[in-house]
Amino acid sequence: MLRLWRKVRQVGTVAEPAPPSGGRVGPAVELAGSVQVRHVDAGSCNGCEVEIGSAFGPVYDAERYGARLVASPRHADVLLVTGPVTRNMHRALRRTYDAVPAPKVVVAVGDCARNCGVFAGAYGVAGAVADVVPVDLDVPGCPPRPEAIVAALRTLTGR
Amino acid sequence: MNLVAAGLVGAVVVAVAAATAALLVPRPARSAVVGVGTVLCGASGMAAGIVALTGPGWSAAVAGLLPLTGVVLSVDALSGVFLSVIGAVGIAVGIYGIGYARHGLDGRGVQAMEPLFVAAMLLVPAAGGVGTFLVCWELMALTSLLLVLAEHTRRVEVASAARWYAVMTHLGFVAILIGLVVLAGHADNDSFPALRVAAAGLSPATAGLVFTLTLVGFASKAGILPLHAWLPRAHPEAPSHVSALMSAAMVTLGVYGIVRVGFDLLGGGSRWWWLLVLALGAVSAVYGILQAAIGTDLKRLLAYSTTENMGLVLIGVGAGGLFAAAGNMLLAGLALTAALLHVVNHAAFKTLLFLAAGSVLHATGSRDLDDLGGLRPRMPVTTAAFGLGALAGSALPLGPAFVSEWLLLQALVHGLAAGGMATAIMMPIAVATVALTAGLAVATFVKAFGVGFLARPRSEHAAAARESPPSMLAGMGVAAAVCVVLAVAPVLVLPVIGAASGRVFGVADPVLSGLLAVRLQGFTGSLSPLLVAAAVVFATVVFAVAARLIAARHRARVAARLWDCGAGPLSARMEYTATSFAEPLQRVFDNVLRPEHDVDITHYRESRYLVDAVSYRLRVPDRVEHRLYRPVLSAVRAWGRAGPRLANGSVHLYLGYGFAVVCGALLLLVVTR
Amino acid sequence: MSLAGVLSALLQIALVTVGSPLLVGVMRQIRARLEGRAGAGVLQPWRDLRKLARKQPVTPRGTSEVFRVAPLLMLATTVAVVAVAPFVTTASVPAAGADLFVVVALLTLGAAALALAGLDTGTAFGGMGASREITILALVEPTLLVAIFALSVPVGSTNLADIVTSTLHDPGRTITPASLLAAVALGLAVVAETGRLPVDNPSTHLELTMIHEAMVLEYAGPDLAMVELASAMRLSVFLGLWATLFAPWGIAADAGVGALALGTGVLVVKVTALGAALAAGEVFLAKLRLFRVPELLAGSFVLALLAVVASFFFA
Amino acid sequence: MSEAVFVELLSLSSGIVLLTAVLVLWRRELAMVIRVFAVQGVALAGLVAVLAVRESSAELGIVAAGVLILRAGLLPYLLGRALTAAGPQRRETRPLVNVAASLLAAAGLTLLALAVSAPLVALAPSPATAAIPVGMAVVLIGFFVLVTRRRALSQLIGFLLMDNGITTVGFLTTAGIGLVVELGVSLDILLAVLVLGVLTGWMQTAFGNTDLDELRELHD
Repeated sequence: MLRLWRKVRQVGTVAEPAPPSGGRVGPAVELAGSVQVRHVDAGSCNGCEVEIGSAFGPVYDAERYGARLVASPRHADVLLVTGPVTRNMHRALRRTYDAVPAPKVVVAVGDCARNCGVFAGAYGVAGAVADVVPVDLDVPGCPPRPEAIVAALRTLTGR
Repeated sequence: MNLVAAGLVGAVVVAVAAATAALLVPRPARSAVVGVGTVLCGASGMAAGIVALTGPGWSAAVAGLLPLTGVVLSVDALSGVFLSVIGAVGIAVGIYGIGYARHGLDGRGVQAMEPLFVAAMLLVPAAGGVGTFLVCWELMALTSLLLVLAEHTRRVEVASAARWYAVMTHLGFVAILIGLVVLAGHADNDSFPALRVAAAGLSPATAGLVFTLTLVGFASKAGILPLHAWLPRAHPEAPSHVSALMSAAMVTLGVYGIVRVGFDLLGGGSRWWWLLVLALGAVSAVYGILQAAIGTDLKRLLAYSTTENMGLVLIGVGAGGLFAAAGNMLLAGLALTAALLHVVNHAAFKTLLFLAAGSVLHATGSRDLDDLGGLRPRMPVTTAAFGLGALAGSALPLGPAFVSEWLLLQALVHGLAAGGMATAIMMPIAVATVALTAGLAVATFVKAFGVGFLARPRSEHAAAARESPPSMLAGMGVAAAVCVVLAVAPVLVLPVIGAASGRVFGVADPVLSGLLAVRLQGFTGSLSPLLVAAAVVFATVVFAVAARLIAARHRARVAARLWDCGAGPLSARMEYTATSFAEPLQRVFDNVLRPEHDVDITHYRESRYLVDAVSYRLRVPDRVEHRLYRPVLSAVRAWGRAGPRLANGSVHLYLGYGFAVVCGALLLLVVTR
Repeated sequence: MSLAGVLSALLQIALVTVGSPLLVGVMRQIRARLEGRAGAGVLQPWRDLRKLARKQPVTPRGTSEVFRVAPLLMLATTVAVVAVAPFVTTASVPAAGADLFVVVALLTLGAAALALAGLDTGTAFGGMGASREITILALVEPTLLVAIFALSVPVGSTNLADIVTSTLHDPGRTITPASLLAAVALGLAVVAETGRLPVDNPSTHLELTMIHEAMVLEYAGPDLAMVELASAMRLSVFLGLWATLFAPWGIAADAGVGALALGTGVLVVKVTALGAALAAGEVFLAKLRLFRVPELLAGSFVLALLAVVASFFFA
Repeated sequence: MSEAVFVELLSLSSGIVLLTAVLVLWRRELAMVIRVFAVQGVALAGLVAVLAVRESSAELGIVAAGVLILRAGLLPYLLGRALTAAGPQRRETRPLVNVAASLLAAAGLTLLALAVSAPLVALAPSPATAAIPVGMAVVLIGFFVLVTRRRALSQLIGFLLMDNGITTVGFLTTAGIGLVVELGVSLDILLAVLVLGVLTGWMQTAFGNTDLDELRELHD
């Protein structure tokens, strides 16, 4: 326990300084600084998951802008969808979208989610995220950098 | 003629008339006639009880009605409490029975027994002499036994349950008989006043013997460990309204017996009596609720909950005895008031719960919680009734049992003031017991209500359930109304119960109750059930309105499908069952319950690495039964086998037995002289 | 019950309602800082609540009134407790209500209602959460009541106001072995009841390890806001009760403005300090396996029982 | 020392003695248990020291120092060595009675101790004798540990708990066992610990673990 305490003291705050915020526009007006995020892996290679993980980790700390991961779409405002939508996940993604109470926002994270990326035309892929649910925001990249994910979330929290 | 007498005579006359009518009236009208008869019988019994509670007592002796002793009746405030309870239960059950009997229970015999059973129960607390008491007690046992047997043609288990009940209730009867006869042997005649006089001159050993013997008999009637084994068998197998009568009314007469003999006839006695009563109560309370918490059979669960509640009552009675032995009569009165109030409350909510369970049983044909579920939209009234009963059974605020458990806890908390090492050690244990019981009771009733009535149906029977006929609903309604009244306005019954139990110890009201608050006499402590209920209801309404106003400014409420992780419709097999709900608790109490697991894995013939089917069975046997009854039963069986060898037909051998007995008796005389 | 009493009860309700989400915010902020994060700020729970209140209310198909009423009941029981408990002043207390047994039973009633709501959804997670919550609740109850017993034996009353007043008159009582043991036992019980580490992880996203969260997975919008607010209020109520019982200094004895202001300030400081300590402690703890929790609770029960023994035999 | 301070210190130290006994039942890691045992030794020494100051007896002071060295220093050290020798199993994995039940049993034993020592306390009621039940409870809990724990080392600790309890009762009743008696008892205990420590090591090499139930195999 003492060792852990020493470690805490040594490390201090590792979160990087926050770049200036863009202010509240669009959906951010209604959400007013609080965004609960449900992440849906619609068929990703898990590259984007790693980056989402670091976006919510101590260094990028998306939580300081009011974004928080939650366990149920009922609690969520934002669906963070990664990967091309596979046939197996097609219906599940649709249902997850339906389960989110209004107002809701869908963010497609990564090139696969935007346009199927390298998986375009594969037999198991049903289409991009936009083909299944209405997408409000894209985060390009393969995988996108955590900064980009955080920036997208900040446009929603407006902080 | 006194009002009490009028009520009692009225009850008996109506019961006999209804029983006769049951034998004569054709089937279609039979259940209605009997139902009305039972209600009238209960009502006049209740009236007699209320008069006895509020006014002076009444006693009478009618010689010649029974051989040897005649009939001796005497009713005081203590009897009044039990008379009113039994009468009230009889009213609710009578109404309920009209509709319930249509389900194949309108045979002549069964219908005739119902009012007779109520009348027999009413006579037990009214008896004023040993002979009368024993006759009424036996009458009650017989009528209830016949009622338990009502459905023996339909289910095999009924016969076995009835056998257990018959044997145990008669063993109990024998114990009471011997105890009371030993006591009466020292008295001029067998009436209670004579016994009181005689008890003062008894040696402590004899008094202890009398008390222990009667305690065995009364505890077995009250379903107290380890003599509870008949209860979880007979209650589920009996028709539900009979279960309600047995569980809410008959069982409490065990408590009546202990209080009457221990405090009234024997005059308090020594400390170890009440330590024993308290310990038995504590063990029963915890064990009963533990079995209920993991049980899945709705009626068996309720039966075990009866064991628990009678355990709590005995904790109160035992604590009262301890305090009285220590000389603190006020505290003793408080403890006994708590116990008697709990008897009343338990009668109210257990009637309600058993009647609701009967309604479910007849709508679905199943008592297994794992098969029920989803009854809320199909049986709204029954669901509401059971919900109310469950709230009461879990002893939470807004339910009646909370008031009596609060009083009990107050008596125990202040009990340390009574002094003495035994008290100091027992009080924390008793509080811990009551606390553990309260926690497990919440678990039990959340499970029973949540799994049994909410969510979605888990079987076709449950999905096809329909609400019960109006008379059954009316019966439940009466019980529910009493529950609500007892919960918010205990002031209606507390003063008389307090006075009745105060009189046992010669103190005036141990509990002062006004409309707003229940206060303890001589100690700090007050509770206001009405204010608590009002505050919670008021706050709920305020928040509901506020939430609606806020939501209305933004978006309207919509219905949506359940969140199924996007995987397609949820099936009934994905729901939590009663077994799975109770699994963590069962694991925690593994050491006490010793569940039996069987896992059978069948492999494919081609390869033993491929599993064809896995079957898993879990059984939680009643451990007390296993450990205690099995050895006794096998010992009895061994004796039975040895019997023929003792009686081989030789006349000389039989004469020899006689000679040996005579010599033995003479020797005993010499030794004891 | 005087007008001043009613007003101070309203003051307590307002204080706890407004303050509880802030307390949660402070605790999250402390955890974030100790984990090397920047943190979302103390106001974040209020932002969350504001947003949830504006969202669309959803009734899942197949649920009954129980599901709708449970958050209201949970909130109502908590508010009822806040109204009577002597947090800021002993003068607010409608004398009949502040009984410790009643307080505990009311809080249990709220938790039981939410467990029923979890079962009402009929989902596997709802049932799982309800089952676990109820198991822990059933095991915490003995500790709570026995600890209360230990505290009330020297006072001769289970009334909170009486206990507070008597402790204020005899401050030495809080450092007796009985009081210390009861404090530890009640502390463990509070941790278990409020679903903090090591019993439950309030910030988990993994359904299989959840206890409290699993029950409320179906709630959305304003209903969820009520559940969250009620949970936050329960946390402050439990911490407040603990502070009131073991460190009652500063609680106003009358309903004067100065005394009330002082009482409010002291309560805020005490509860915040306790919350901070709890949050900091969580950083150093791992969650216990569910089936190890009974051991913890059995331990706290033994401590409570020893407290009773100590209060009686070493008095 | 004023009466009030004396009573406070006495109840504090005896409270810690009892609490540590309960903790021995509660914790599974043997290293932790040994540390708890050391704390109990400190509390016991404190108890004796309080009595020594109270009666201003130099002899008791020396005994207190001896208790501190032996029970908070030497014995835990030896136990620690035995633990290292006992191999990789450093936890009491499967006690015969599970931990939750053990704790409840401890509560029961404490109440029992109170009941049986009541007459003893009544003989000469004083703050010192009022703490006798604590000593009795520790003896009973120690015995319970001895009966229900599987690891040889836990049983050793149970044995030592019993001894601590007996010592507590001894000091509280007679307020000053002779220095020589205490010395003799301590030497006995030390010898027992050394022998059992060596035995544990042998068991480890012979059977590969120190579960005493395995000794049954010697019988066959």
